[in-house]
Amino acid sequence: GSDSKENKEEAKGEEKKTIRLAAGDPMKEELINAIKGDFEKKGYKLEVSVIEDPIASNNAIEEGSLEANFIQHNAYMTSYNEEHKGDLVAVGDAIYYPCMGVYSNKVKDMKDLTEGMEIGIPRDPTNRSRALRFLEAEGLLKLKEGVEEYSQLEIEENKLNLKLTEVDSESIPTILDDLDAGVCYPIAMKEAGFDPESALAFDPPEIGKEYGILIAVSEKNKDAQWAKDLQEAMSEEKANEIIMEYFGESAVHVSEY
Amino acid sequence: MNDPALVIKSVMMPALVESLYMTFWGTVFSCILGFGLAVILVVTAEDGLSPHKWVYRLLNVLVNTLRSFPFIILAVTIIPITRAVMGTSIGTNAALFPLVIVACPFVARVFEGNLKAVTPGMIEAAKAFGASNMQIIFKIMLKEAIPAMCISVTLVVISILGSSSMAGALGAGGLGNVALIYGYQSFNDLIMYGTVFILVVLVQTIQSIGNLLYNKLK
Amino acid sequence: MNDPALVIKSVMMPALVESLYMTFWGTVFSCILGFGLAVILVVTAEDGLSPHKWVYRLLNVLVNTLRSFPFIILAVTIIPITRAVMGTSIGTNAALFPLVIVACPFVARVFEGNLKAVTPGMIEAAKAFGASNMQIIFKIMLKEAIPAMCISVTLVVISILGSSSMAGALGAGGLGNVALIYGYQSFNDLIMYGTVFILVVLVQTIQSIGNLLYNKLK
Amino acid sequence: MIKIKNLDKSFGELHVLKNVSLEVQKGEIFGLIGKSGEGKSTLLRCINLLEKRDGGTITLNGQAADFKRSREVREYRKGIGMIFQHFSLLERQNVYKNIAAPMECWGYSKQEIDEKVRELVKIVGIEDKLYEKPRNLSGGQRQRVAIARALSMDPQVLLSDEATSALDPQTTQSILQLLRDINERLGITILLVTHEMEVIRSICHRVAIMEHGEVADCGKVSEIFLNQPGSLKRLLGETAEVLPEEGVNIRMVFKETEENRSLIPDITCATSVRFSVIYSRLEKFRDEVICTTMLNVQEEDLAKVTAYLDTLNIRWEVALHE
Amino acid sequence: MIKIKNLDKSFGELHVLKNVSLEVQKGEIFGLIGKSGEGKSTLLRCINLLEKRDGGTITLNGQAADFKRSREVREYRKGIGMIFQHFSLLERQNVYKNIAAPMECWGYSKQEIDEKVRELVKIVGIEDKLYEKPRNLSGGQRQRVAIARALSMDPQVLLSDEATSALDPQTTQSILQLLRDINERLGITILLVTHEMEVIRSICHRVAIMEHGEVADCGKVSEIFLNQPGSLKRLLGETAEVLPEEGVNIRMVFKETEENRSLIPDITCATSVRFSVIYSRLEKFRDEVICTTMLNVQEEDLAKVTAYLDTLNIRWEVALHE
Ligand SMILES: Nc1ncnc2c1ncn2[C@@H]1O[C@H](COP(=O)(O)OP(=O)(O)OP(=O)(O)O)[C@@H](O)[C@H]1O
Ligand SMILES: Nc1ncnc2c1ncn2[C@@H]1O[C@H](COP(=O)(O)OP(=O)(O)OP(=O)(O)O)[C@@H](O)[C@H]1O
Ligand SMILES: [Mg+2]
Ligand SMILES: [Mg+2]
Repeated sequence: GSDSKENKEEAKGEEKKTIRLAAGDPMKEELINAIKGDFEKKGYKLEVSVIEDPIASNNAIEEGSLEANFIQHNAYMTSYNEEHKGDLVAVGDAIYYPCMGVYSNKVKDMKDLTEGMEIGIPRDPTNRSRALRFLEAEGLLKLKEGVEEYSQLEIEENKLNLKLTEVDSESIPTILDDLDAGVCYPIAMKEAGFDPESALAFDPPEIGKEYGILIAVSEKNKDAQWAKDLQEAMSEEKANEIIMEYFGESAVHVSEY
Repeated sequence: MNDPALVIKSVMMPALVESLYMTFWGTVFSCILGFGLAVILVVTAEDGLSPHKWVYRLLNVLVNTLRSFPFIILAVTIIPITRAVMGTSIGTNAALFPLVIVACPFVARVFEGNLKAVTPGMIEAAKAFGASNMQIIFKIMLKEAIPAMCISVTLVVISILGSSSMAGALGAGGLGNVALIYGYQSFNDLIMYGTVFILVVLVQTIQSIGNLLYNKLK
Repeated sequence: MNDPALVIKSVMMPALVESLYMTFWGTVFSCILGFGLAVILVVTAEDGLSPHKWVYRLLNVLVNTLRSFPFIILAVTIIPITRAVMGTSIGTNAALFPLVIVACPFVARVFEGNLKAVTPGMIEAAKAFGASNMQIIFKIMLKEAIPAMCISVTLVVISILGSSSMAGALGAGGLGNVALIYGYQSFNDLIMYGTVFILVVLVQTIQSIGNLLYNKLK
Repeated sequence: MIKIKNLDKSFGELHVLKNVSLEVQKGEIFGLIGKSGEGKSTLLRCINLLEKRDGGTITLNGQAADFKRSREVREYRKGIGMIFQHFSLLERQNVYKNIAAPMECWGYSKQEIDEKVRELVKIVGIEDKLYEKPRNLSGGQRQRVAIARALSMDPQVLLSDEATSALDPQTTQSILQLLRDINERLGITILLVTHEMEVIRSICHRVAIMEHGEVADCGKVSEIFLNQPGSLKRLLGETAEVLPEEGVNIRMVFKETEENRSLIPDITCATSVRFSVIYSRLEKFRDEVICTTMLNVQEEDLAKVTAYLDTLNIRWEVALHE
Repeated sequence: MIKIKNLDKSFGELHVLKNVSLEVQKGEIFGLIGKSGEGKSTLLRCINLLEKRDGGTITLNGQAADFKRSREVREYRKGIGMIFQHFSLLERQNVYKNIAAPMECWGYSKQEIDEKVRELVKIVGIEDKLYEKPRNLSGGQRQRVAIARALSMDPQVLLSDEATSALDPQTTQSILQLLRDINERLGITILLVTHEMEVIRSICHRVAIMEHGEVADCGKVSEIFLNQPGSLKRLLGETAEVLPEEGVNIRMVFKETEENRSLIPDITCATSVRFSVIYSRLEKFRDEVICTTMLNVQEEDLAKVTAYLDTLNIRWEVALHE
């Protein structure tokens, strides 16, 4: 982003100078911090906080305690808007598209998964749904059609009678020894000291594209200059580098869909 | 997800069972262990039956340390032990272990308070007729403290029921987990408040039983 | 994230301050409210100073209901109230509100237990010299129960410190949150155990102060 | 002053007070005696409304003790000091605070309280224990704290439940002297429960004997002790008298007068009978002196002695060996 | 049996027991009297090791009470029954359980316990309160539970701290009779603290008077009461005697014998003096009878009377009006 004179004036004038942005977790926080300097050079002051709970985070935007957050993907934001009568919108495209992987300390290949094995999947609804769809794509399950968010209740067929255990997605690496396999984000594996690339499989881009993490703002700020500047800053080279460093090449779906 | 009957049958009912299971056994084990700890704390305290500075300090630190851990961190930290004891680190039984470990210092503290509240005169009387420390604890202090301990156990049961909702992180269902995941995070108010309602009824029942016992025993 | 000095300066220190802030004010407010509730419970109970069946039942149910909610659900449920009271729904101050709401029924219960343990003879003596119910509560029961309440407050402080780690989900920092998010979820053992260590020291200190006060006052 | 009419009180099945009626005059020291468990404490507790009565009326100064508002109950109790049988001290508070508690409740000034407390501890003799907690006091010291507390509000009426039971004779006397003093100086009415006859004798005007939850006898102390009703005998039981087996024992109880002051020598002079004096005592009952004498005479001398007694109008009876 | 030597005990600054030495014989009933707060309870508590002494030795049956192991302490205490001044009952347990508690601790069989409890409640007269909790008992009933509990283990030694202070005269007598019985039948040694002289007189063999944390006087009860040492006088204080202002009051204290049985008529016969008997009592001190007599004679008759008393070898003194 080129900093035009106009931008600066807007930032000083009718637009807020201080932008309060909540990240969903420390990794996202770090990402934001990486571009903070660049963004602030455009005449803003960026206040970053970490709010783990997406609903609380979204509520805060609605009530005006935050200007934006960096925590969710589009599907989630849509259901939030529906359920909480929200008016959140994405400023632009998703910033990055992390993919999920199936990891195991016991088997070396997806084909080695056998009857009755226990697979850990995230318990939070979004990630659980994604994991189920992932397993369907791998041909292990068959899910009901036309559901937005899947839970185990919508499994029509479980070919191997896999036992799907819902746990905190962050704890999967830790308890992987007690599972036959686990579905989780490579970032978790990486931070837990495993090789994120060692997945038996990554979920396909057609699923992944729905789960890009975006910057959400209130509808009225959709076209605000600061929002555009923020989106731009986040999409820059520097951010991308960090993302790649964090996830590893194969653990992120390409950034353009 | 939006079919209430199905949700009740295949989500809430098992969760209720799991909650009851974890709460029951959690209470039983943590009360036993916590009572043991409380007894040792009371006995070895400076003004106790058999003062023992170092044992007291050590236990005190242990109890405080265990109480300092956020539940999930404790649960993760002790996974190797959980695994050794329970065979696995996930599921209801595995969650029971950290639940108990977290609850028992709390139990120890409240029981300690209850036992300390026993009038010294009675303990003296028991000493005077030659009761051993064990007898003083079990036949005198325990019996005298029982009504207060009833209230404490009620407190503990409800606390464990509360923490069991965090055990969901390790694959142990329970109502709290359902309320969080199927209700709150899935934007399903029916499930959320439905589950909370069940929890309210449960807590209410536990409290009523506790009060009833207290009034019987006091 | 792996530079310990940086972590300490920019993550742990602010979190420590926030923890102390939340714990302090959380304790103050929940003790005041909880004490009020406890007093009403004790006074209106069947064998209380001025029995009042319906008030008692109502409060009892209220307390139980509040205790039934998992923290985060309660926090979200009462967001409108939080917003009205604190002006915002996120951050340390906003988290304080549900923290207090969750803690005060707990406080009420333990204080209730403490107050109930006051020997009836003393209350009678006070009645006999014409003390009003308020005086009996504040000059007699409270004074007699204070050592036990010291232990209870210690329990409460540590509980609030504990729950404040859950408040992190609402953007209120605090040590528990740091341990969880920067430690546990980021698989950073240094931060995790470092923070837990600070928590242990904190809890230890709180407990020691509590014990000291107890021994002074008893 | 205090008028109790048809008071009834049961604890479940146990009918403790049955139709008890009593009247205590203003400025009177009234004793209440009876066997253990006959309901004396319960009666006192009913009077200051700590125990709900099942029936009957209690009137203080002509005003019935039936109150609707708690303020009235408090005012009523303010005028009544109570010394509990079990002392009921505030265990966490020191002697000073214990004694000051009623005054603090009634909003006395700091200085008034301080003066009063210091005066009272001196009177009951525990001035060196002012800042001790009750648990560090001896039984008698605890009791004296309770006494001081009950007196702190200068009550019109003092209900005292065995206020001197844990005290040695000398301290008992000084406490009794104190009660007597305030009774005389301030006209305070005292209703006291005791099992020490000494206490009744030395300070009470009237006494009531409770038996099976009823007032068996009631009257002037000297008269009750003179007449020795069955209830009193049953209460006192076999006394430590040494009644000789041989001969006849004659008991005489009479008010001392000029004439009978030298009764015993007079008997000897008049009858020339050789007898032994089992006991003889002059007892002071506040205002009069009663002489109780037991003589042991030979069977054959009995008539002579009693005939002489009759001439003097002295009541006598033959005491049986038990 | 119990031998206390140079016992010392302080609470902080307060030197409560100063070099106390006492010896209680086997089978003896030993009384301990003294003003409130003089350390009587503390002495008892030192004896059964509830209070740590600062110095001195305690020997029971020739064995020093210095134990290393708690088992020994327990065995030692097993042989010592204690009735506490404040009863110290187990408040949550009923009378039955309270009395049974020591036996349960020592592993008696259910049947033994049941028999013993039922026997004891009958003896102390609270059989109708067997299943009541202490808080529903009257003061005297509570005390009797404490007595029954202390006796439940058939101790060799009974330490009794004001065991009858809350009891009416008749119940007191029956409890004292009980203590006397078990003392005679089972040879139990009793050390009892009391402030009721009646109790001392009626059952104690010997008595010690404590003053300022020291044993001021100690001896046979009859002798102490005969000699009336200063400590005793101070303890009893001014008695309720009515000493006439006119004339001279002569006090005589003597052991009753064949010769002096009819002393008073004999004086009259021998001296023809008209005097009045202020009091005269024959008191039974367990084994002997002591006669205390106070006569009021005219100044001019004094010499005659005392001369006669001297011939009989009866000790007399002139009592001063206070
Ligand atoms: N709260 C209660 N519940 C049941 N019974 C009670 C209660 N209080 C007292 N009693 C019973 O009532 C009777 C009278 O008790 P009270 O205390 O009035 O006796 P008392 O005359 O004062 O005896 P004492 O001289 O032993 O103190 C006793 O038999 C006692 O057991
Ligand atoms: N735990 C204690 N701490 C401090 N002082 C104490 C303690 N116990 C007793 N005392 C003091 O020691 C003295 C002796 O107390 P003790 O109870 O032995 O008296 P006592 O002779 O039994 O008197 P009483 O006849 O009134 O029961 C008292 O002055 C009392 O205040
Ligand atoms: Mg009584
Ligand atoms: Mg004593």
